[in-house]
Order: sequence, then C-alpha cells, then structure tokens
Amino acid sequence: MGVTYEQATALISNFAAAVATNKEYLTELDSAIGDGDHGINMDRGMRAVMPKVEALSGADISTLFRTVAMTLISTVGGASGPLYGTLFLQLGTSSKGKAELTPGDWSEALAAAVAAVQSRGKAVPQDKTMVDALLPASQALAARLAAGDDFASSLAAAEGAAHQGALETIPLVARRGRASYLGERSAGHQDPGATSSWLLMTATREAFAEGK
Amino acid sequence: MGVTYEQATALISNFAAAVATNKEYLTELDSAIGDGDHGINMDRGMRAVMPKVEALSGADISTLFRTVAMTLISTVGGASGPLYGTLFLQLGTSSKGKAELTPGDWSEALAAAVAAVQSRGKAVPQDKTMVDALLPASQALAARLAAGDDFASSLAAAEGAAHQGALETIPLVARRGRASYLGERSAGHQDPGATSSWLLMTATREAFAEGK
Amino acid sequence: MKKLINNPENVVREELEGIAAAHSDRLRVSLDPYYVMRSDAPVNGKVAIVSGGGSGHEPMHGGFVGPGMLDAACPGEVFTSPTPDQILAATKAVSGGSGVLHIVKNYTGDILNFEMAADLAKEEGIEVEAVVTNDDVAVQDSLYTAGRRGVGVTVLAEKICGAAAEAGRNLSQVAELCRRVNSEGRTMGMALTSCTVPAAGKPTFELGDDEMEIGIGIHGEPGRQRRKVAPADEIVDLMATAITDDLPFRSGDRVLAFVNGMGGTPLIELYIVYRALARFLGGRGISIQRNLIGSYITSLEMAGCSITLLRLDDEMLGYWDAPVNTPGLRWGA
Amino acid sequence: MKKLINNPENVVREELEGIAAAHSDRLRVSLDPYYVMRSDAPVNGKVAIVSGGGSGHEPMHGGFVGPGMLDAACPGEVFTSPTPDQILAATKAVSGGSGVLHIVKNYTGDILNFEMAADLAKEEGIEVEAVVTNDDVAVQDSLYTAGRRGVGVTVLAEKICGAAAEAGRNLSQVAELCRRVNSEGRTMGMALTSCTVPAAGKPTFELGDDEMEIGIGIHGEPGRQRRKVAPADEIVDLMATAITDDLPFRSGDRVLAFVNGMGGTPLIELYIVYRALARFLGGRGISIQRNLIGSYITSLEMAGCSITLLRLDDEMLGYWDAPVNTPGLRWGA
Ligand SMILES: Nc1ncnc2c1ncn2[C@@H]1O[C@H](COP(=O)(O)OP(=O)(O)O)[C@@H](O)[C@H]1O
Ligand SMILES: Nc1ncnc2c1ncn2[C@@H]1O[C@H](COP(=O)(O)OP(=O)(O)O)[C@@H](O)[C@H]1O
Ligand SMILES: [Mg+2]
Ligand SMILES: [Mg+2]
Ligand SMILES: [Mg+2]
Ligand SMILES: [Mg+2]
Repeated sequence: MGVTYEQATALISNFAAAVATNKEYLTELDSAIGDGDHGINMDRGMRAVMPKVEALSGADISTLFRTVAMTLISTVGGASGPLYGTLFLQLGTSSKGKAELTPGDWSEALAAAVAAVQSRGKAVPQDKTMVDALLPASQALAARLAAGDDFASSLAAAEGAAHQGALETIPLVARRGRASYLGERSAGHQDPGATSSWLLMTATREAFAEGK
Repeated sequence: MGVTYEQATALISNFAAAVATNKEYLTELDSAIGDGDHGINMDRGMRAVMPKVEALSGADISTLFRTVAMTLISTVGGASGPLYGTLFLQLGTSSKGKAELTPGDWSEALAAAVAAVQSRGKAVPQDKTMVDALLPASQALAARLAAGDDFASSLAAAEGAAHQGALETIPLVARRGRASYLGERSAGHQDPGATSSWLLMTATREAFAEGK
Repeated sequence: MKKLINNPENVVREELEGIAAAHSDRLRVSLDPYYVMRSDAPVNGKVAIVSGGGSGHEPMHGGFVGPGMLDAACPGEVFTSPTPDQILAATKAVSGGSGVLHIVKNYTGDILNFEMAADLAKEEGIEVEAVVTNDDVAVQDSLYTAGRRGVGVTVLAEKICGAAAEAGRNLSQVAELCRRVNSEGRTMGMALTSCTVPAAGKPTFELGDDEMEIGIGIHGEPGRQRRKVAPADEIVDLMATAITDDLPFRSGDRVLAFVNGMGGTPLIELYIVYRALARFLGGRGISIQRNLIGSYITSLEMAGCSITLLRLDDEMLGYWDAPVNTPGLRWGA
Repeated sequence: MKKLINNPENVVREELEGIAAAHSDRLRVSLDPYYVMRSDAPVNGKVAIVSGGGSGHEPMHGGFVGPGMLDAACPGEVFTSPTPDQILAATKAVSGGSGVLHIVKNYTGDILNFEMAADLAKEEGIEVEAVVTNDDVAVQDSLYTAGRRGVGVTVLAEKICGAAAEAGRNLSQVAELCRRVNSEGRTMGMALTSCTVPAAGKPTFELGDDEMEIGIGIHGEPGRQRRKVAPADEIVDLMATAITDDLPFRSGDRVLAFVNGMGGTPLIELYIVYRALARFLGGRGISIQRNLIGSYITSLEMAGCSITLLRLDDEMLGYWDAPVNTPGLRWGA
C-alpha cells in the first residue's frame, strides 16, 4: 500500500491523456478570460513529456518527476509552464531516495508541491488560479489520512475537493495572471488552470488507488 | 476682328467653368485607365487660376497666359500640370508685345503651344493623350484660315476636330502616361486629357467667336 | 488570414532563420533553444543584458541585440513567454563575469519563466538581477492584481541600460537605472484593427468599421474602452492626458516622446500623431528633448499606435544618445 | 477608412509639421512650397541631391534627407507628383555651387515636373542633371510606352549617390553612378491588401480574402496578375525568378538584397520573406553582400512587400557602407 514507480508513471500518462481529451475545453475556458492557449500549452507540454517518460524505464520516482518538471518547463512557456514545472520539481525533490512512497510521503510531497506553486506564483486562495483546486485537494488528502481513512478513499476526497475548488472559481474576480486585466469581467467564468489541476487530481486517484 | 484682352480672360473663365462642370466626368474617365484624379487636378488648378486672373486687370494677353501657366504648374502636379502649363506658357511667349491677336497670330500661337506640349511630353498622335485633341484642332484652325474662312467658323472647326480627336482616342492603346501601364487594357476608354483639351477648344470658340 | 508566412507553426523558427541569414555579421542565432545574441558576446567584464518575451512584437526584442543595447533576446512562440531553458542558455552564453540583468515585461508568464531561469543561473554561479517593466497606464495597478503591463518603456529601458552597461556601470547600477527608467515612463496604446495570431488564423477581436479600442495591450487584448473612431488630434489628447495625469508629468519636465506604430500603421500617420503630441505637450510646458517615431514594439499587423513618455534626467539623456548598433535601433555606430 | 489622421485634405501638411517638430535638430521643413532639406544645406562645394514624388511612400523621400543621402526632398500630395516650384525652391535652397542631381522615379508626372524645375533652375544658373529610376520588372519596357516604374532601387540610389556626393565626387560622376545603380537594380512587388488614398476614402482596389496581386506599383495600381494567396516561399520564388531572369543576375554576382514592406506588413513577415530570398539566391550562387529589411518605400497601409536586388561593384559597396544620418536610414553617424 503505497506508490510504486509504475503507479507514478501511470499518473503521468493518465494526466497526459486527460489533457489531450480536454484540450479544446481548457482552451475555451482560457479564451473567455485569458488568451485562449491553456489547453494548447498543456497539451504541447504533456505530449513532449510522454516519450521522455517512456525512455526512462527503470529510473526512480524522483527522476521521473524531475523529468516531467524539466520537460514542462522547457516546452510550455506562459504562466502554466513554470507553475506545473515547479509542482513536479518539488514532487521530485520530496521523493528523492525513495523507491516507493507511502500514502504519508505522497501527502507531504503534494503539500510541499502546492506550497512551491504558491511561492512561485504568489497566489493565495480565491485569486482564481490553479491554487484554488490544488490547495483544497492537498488539504483534504492530509486530513483524511490523518483521520485514518485508507489511501484510496483519501485520494478520492482530494479529487472531489479539487473539483469543488475549480467550480468555486466561477464567481471569483481574478487577481493573478492574465485574467486579472479583465477586472470584474473575469467573474462568471471557471478558471482554466484550476480545471487542469482538477484533471491532475483525477489522474492521481486513478493511478494510485488501483494499486492498493 | 481679333482677340482682345477681355476675350482672352473670357477663354480662361469659360475653361474654368467647363472644368468645374465636368470635374466628375474627367475623373471618372481617369479612373478607368489612370489614377482617377484628372478632374480633381484640373479643377484645383483652374480654381487657383481664377483669382489670379481677376487680380491682373489691365495687364496684357501675354502676362495673362503666363500667369495661368505658372499657376497651373504650381498647383496641379501630375502629368497634366506641366503639360497645360507648357501650353499656356508658350501662348504667353507667342503673344508677347501684342495688345490684340489677329486670327493668324492666334493660330500660330496655338500651333506653337501644341508643339511645346509635344516636345515636353514626347507624345505623338495616336499615343492616346491630349495631343490627339490638340493637334487636329490646331491643324484645322490653320487650314480653315488659310482657305479664307472667317475666324468664327475656323474656331468652330477647331472645336469639332478636338471633339473628334477625343472620341478617336477610345480604341487606342495608350503609349504615354500612366494609362500605358495597362497595355491592351487601356483600349476602349476615352482619354481624360484629350477630353479636357476638347473642353479648352470649346471655351476658346465661345470666347473668341462672339467678339468677331 | 493573409500573411507572408509558410506554416503558422513555423513562424518563429523561420523568422529566426531569416534573422540569422540577415545579420550573421553581428548576431548569432540559436535555434535550440531559441535565442539571439550579439556575436561578440560574452563581453568580458561588462554587465550583460538579456530580455525576451513572446514573438510578434518585432523588432523587439531580437532586433535590439547588439552593442549598446541587449546582449541576448529570447523569443517565445507568438505572444507566449519564452521558457526558462532558453533564458538560462542565453544568460550563460552572454555572461561576462559581471552579472546579468534580466529586463522582463510584467506578464505572469514572463515573470515566472525569467524567475526560474534566474534561479537556475544563480545555482550555476551567475549573478542575476531582474527588473520588471510595467508602464501601461491603461491597466489598473494594485497589490491585488498582476499589475500594469510592460509595454513601450521596455524599448527605452533596453537602450538606456544597454549604454550604461557598455559604459562600465556595475550590475546594481544598471538595475537601479532600469528601475528608474521604468518608474519615470508611462505608455498608452490604441488600435484601429485587431491582429491575427498565425496559429489562431482569425482576428483576436472584431472591431466595427467605425470603431477603435483605446487602452490595448500588445497581445491583441482588448482595451480599456471601445469608441467611435475620432480624428488623430482627439485620440492623442485622450492618450496623452491619461499618460501625463498618471505620473504626473508637469510643466518644465524634460521628456523623451516615443510614438510607436503597432505594425500595420504607416509612418505618415505616426508623424501626424507626433505633431499632435508635440502640440499637446507644448501646451503643458513639457519639453520634448528626444523622440523616437516608428514601429518598434508591435502586435503583428495591428493598425494603431502607442505613446510613451519618459521623464528624462541627465544620466538617461546621456545614455540615450550613446552609440547603439542593432538591426532595429542604430546611431553613432 | 480608418486612419490616424485629422482631415484627409491636410494629411501632407500635417505630416510635414510632424516631421518639422520631430527633426528640427537636423532638418528644415518649408511649408510654402513644400520641401524638406537638411539644416546644414547648402553644403559648399558638394553636389546636392534632390528627390521627390507623391506622398504616401514614407519614409521615402523626406525621411532620407540628411548627411550622406539627400539634401532635399519634395513631397507632392498623396500619390501625386510635386510641382516645379517646389522642386525649384528646394534645388535653389540646397545648391552648393557644384551642381544638383535630381533623382526622379519614372512616372510621366514626376518626369515632367522635375524637367520643368530643372529648366527653370538652369535659367537661374544652377547646373542640374536628372537621373530617372525605372527598376520595376513588372512593367513592360519599350520605346513605345512610358516604360518601367521607378520603385525600390530609388532608395538604394539615393543612399549610394548621397555618399558619393559627400565624398566629393562631381556632378557627372554622381549622375553616372546613379545611372549605373539604376541599371544594375531590379524590383518586383506584391500586395495582400489594397491601400486607401485619404482623399478617396475607400480602397483603391478590392481583393478577395484569398487573393493577392503580383507585380503592383507603389500607388495602389493593380499588378501584373491576381492570384490565390500562396506560402511566402512560393511568392518569393515567383518574384525572385522574375527579377533574376530580367537583368539577368548570374551565379557569382554579388548583390544587395532589399526586402521592403509596403506599410501594413510587420517585420516578422519580412524576415520570413528574407529567409526565402536568401535560400533562393544561395541556390543560384548569387552572393548577398549587404541587405536592407524594413518598410522604406511604402504605399500607405498596404500589406505586401517588394524585393529589390542590386548587383554591386566595389564602388557601390563602399558608398553603401559610408555613414548616413537621416531619420529613415542611419549608420556610422
Ligand atoms: N500567479 C499565479 N499563480 C498560480 N496560478 C496562476 C498564476 N497566474 C496564472 N495562473 C494559472 O495559469 C492559468 C493560465 O495558464 P496559461 O493559459 O497556460 O498561461 P498564460 O496565462 O501565460 O497564457 C490560469 O488559468 C491560472 O490558473
Ligand atoms: N506624355 C504625355 N504627353 C501628353 N499628354 C500626356 C502625357 N502623359 C499623360 N498625358 C495626358 O495627361 C492625362 C492625365 O492627367 P492627370 O490624370 O491629371 O495626371 P496623372 O496621370 O499624373 O495622374 C492623360 O489623360 C493624358 O491625356
Ligand atoms: Mg493562456
Ligand atoms: Mg491621373
Ligand atoms: Mg499565453
Ligand atoms: Mg495623378
């Protein structure tokens, strides 16, 4: 009961598939309050990630996450490239030297990764960014594990919190990123980055919960 | 029986009025095979000429024509400015020192003026230019006077020859001026400059024939 | 969409190949990752200056690489910020041992990517300072937003700081000067037409035949307001008032006046705009000491203009006049 | 029609007032009659160079006035040749006692007005020579037509002859050089959109969303043929083939390659065109020694470009590289 290298790679391929499926949707969300490229950006990045990950076979989890991070950073650009890059970079750092991750390891790694995203982007909750999906997810995961719930149901709770967080960005007025130029006009639209972060939490639950 | 200073000024005001009346028409002709400004150009010039002519009162015919020439030259631009300017400049030179012009004086002055236009613009008959109206007019005038016709009917013959010449530009392929860039596509359209030259011959007949 | 391009996906690469073919005597172009550097870099002992941002703003920034201005520029895809690996590679390539200044326009993507690159460069022992330009008065500035966009003043900062670096100022002096230029400069832009991002294939916004956008950015973002088109003098009044009120610029101030075309507006119109601006400033006792008129920070083929005013001090003036030798800006060399 | 202008009738006057306000340090602008001259003219003992033509082609010609290029430029109304009194006044103002060269583009109106001005200047004892440029390969040249239009080569001739005059060549030497530049240069242009003459208020020609005109002039005249838009590489092939076949340019020739924007085309596209041109010429063994890329001879806001190739000899090369200090073209000064 923990996260193996195979499960970690499944998380990446699940996320790549989800981004590809939702490329148009994410781009559409970004057209309303940004510059209409979030789906294109993330898909370009995850398509570049996949061959790199496949070429890694036999490496450790830390190397895997760092590879994902570096590839996203060098192919995505814009705001989301460095932010998702930072997230995976911190996941890599947290999992250094570990062949497998316990549920607690993963929870701590995720919390540290979200903190790194916040420190990189200076976004706080309610700024209408990916943080509004990531932070509730990481907090739900930690709380449920602390309460003694099993990994699978804790991951599902994290996914649910991310989904809820993404939906709750709708009424918000953006205070970070390109959407903030719109001022009040940004209210009424779901944040694209929060939406892709929810997809990431779904990909995680699917990859990690099954191996339990 | 000759051309007085008053008749010479009447020629100028008749021409100014005819150009103003036909401004759109001349411009339309120029749109088909040129750059659509011949009426605008000539009207700008003749509107500038009128106050100059009025301010001259009491001058001689030579000064009058030279004033018209210099004003056209400095206000029209394009191809027609220097060409009509040259025409009037030569009329001024030919009438130097004469209080009135005899029909023969006028006929010689016109012939010299047309020759000056040809020497300035290098156009020969059938090039689809104002020369196709001016040259037949000047030749008809000289021929009729030589044959002993009176001034009025000779001027009418000149006007008729100019009209005929303008009409005969229609099938021609332009070999001078902007219309020549069109090559074969210039055939089928009446030349704007030949048309304004016909107006000039009409203005002349009206001004000079009545005083006979 | 009608453009002189081949494949929308290759626009940036082919542009860089064009730049490489055109300026191989003075510039070196890296295609993997993308960056443009002066061919004599690194200049030993000189502070190096690196800038970058999305493509589509030419000549900015690649056209400003050369002696007296930038050491390197990193172009992203059209209207997309460059990635840290490009910026890191450029930073390393031009570092002459006296530190590197990053001049970054205030967009979240640009800032984050430059920050990451700076962190990586520092890890490798290169001293990096970053200065963010944010001169666009059309955007509300606040602690709780991403703040004002960096626009026209970026060109002026790159020129002035480039000269200071060339003159041997150290990193903190050049960075400090850059911050001062930014804080003394203000810009406002307007558009008569939208631009078309090649990959999108259709205009970013639709504008009626009798409409204009006031307060636009440089990525085809719509502006502060949409209005009926007006005579140039009125448009200039509107923009110049917003600019001068903001700093504020006062009677007696000496300024550099920069009238910039957005890419599709010809020079004849920019001179008519400059005429109106000179009258406006003259009427307020603001003295134009220097000017720059042309298309220097563009939005693809957008028709429109921006006006930048920079309040000058003697140091800025001296560095503005110093020689510069780049494809986009050149004098004294 | 959307333009940054006030009244269509005042476009040229207001543009000149803008130029006067912007460049009073180096240029003097006469508003009656219209001409622009370098403020240090007449330069004693130097051959003076005067050019001119319709407005709407900025920076040509007013933007090319200054040391190393033109002594004066005479702007007519938009797309209308200037009048002899302007040209005469400019010629007299800049005559430094060693004669004046008139560089005239081959349009009947320009030729006639310059001829008249030259006649008048000669009457006043000023030696004048005129050289007519006619480099447009899109127009059929023949004894029985007005011949080829003068286009891009005019810019290059003004630069090269300006340097020769500055270097002390006499009038017949400068005129002879000008004729050689013209005879060794060829140009072809294309348009993606029409331009709109301010006084007309509507586009000169209508072009479909998928059409382009090949072989256009610089006054919105339609071209040699209308075609479906094509990739930049194909367009360049078409234009460069017409140009190189005409002179003809041969393997081993050294050329100056000039990629010119028509006013509404941004620099990013011109670099993509230059890339294709460099490949085309490379493939034929023609060696690009120098280049010029930008919007230098425009047709108001027309989108499109022209390509000019000039076969260089050492004298031209030397004069091309010599210092020039004008608002539109500047180096070495
Ligand atoms: N400062 C920030 N902190 C966290 N997330 C941010 C920040 N700025 C932007 N984002 C996220 O990035 C998303 C936009 O990403 P993307 O469209 O790829 O980049 P860009 O805005 O540069 O085009 C936003 O929806 C938002 O969730
Ligand atoms: N070389 C020439 N000789 C005589 N007439 C000419 C010549 N070139 C042009 N024209 C006349 O000028 C007329 C056009 O005048 P206009 O439209 O005012 O000038 P532009 O062609 O410069 O716009 C033509 O219709 C033609 O009659
Ligand atoms: Mg986006
Ligand atoms: Mg005409
Ligand atoms: Mg973006
Ligand atoms: Mg004309």
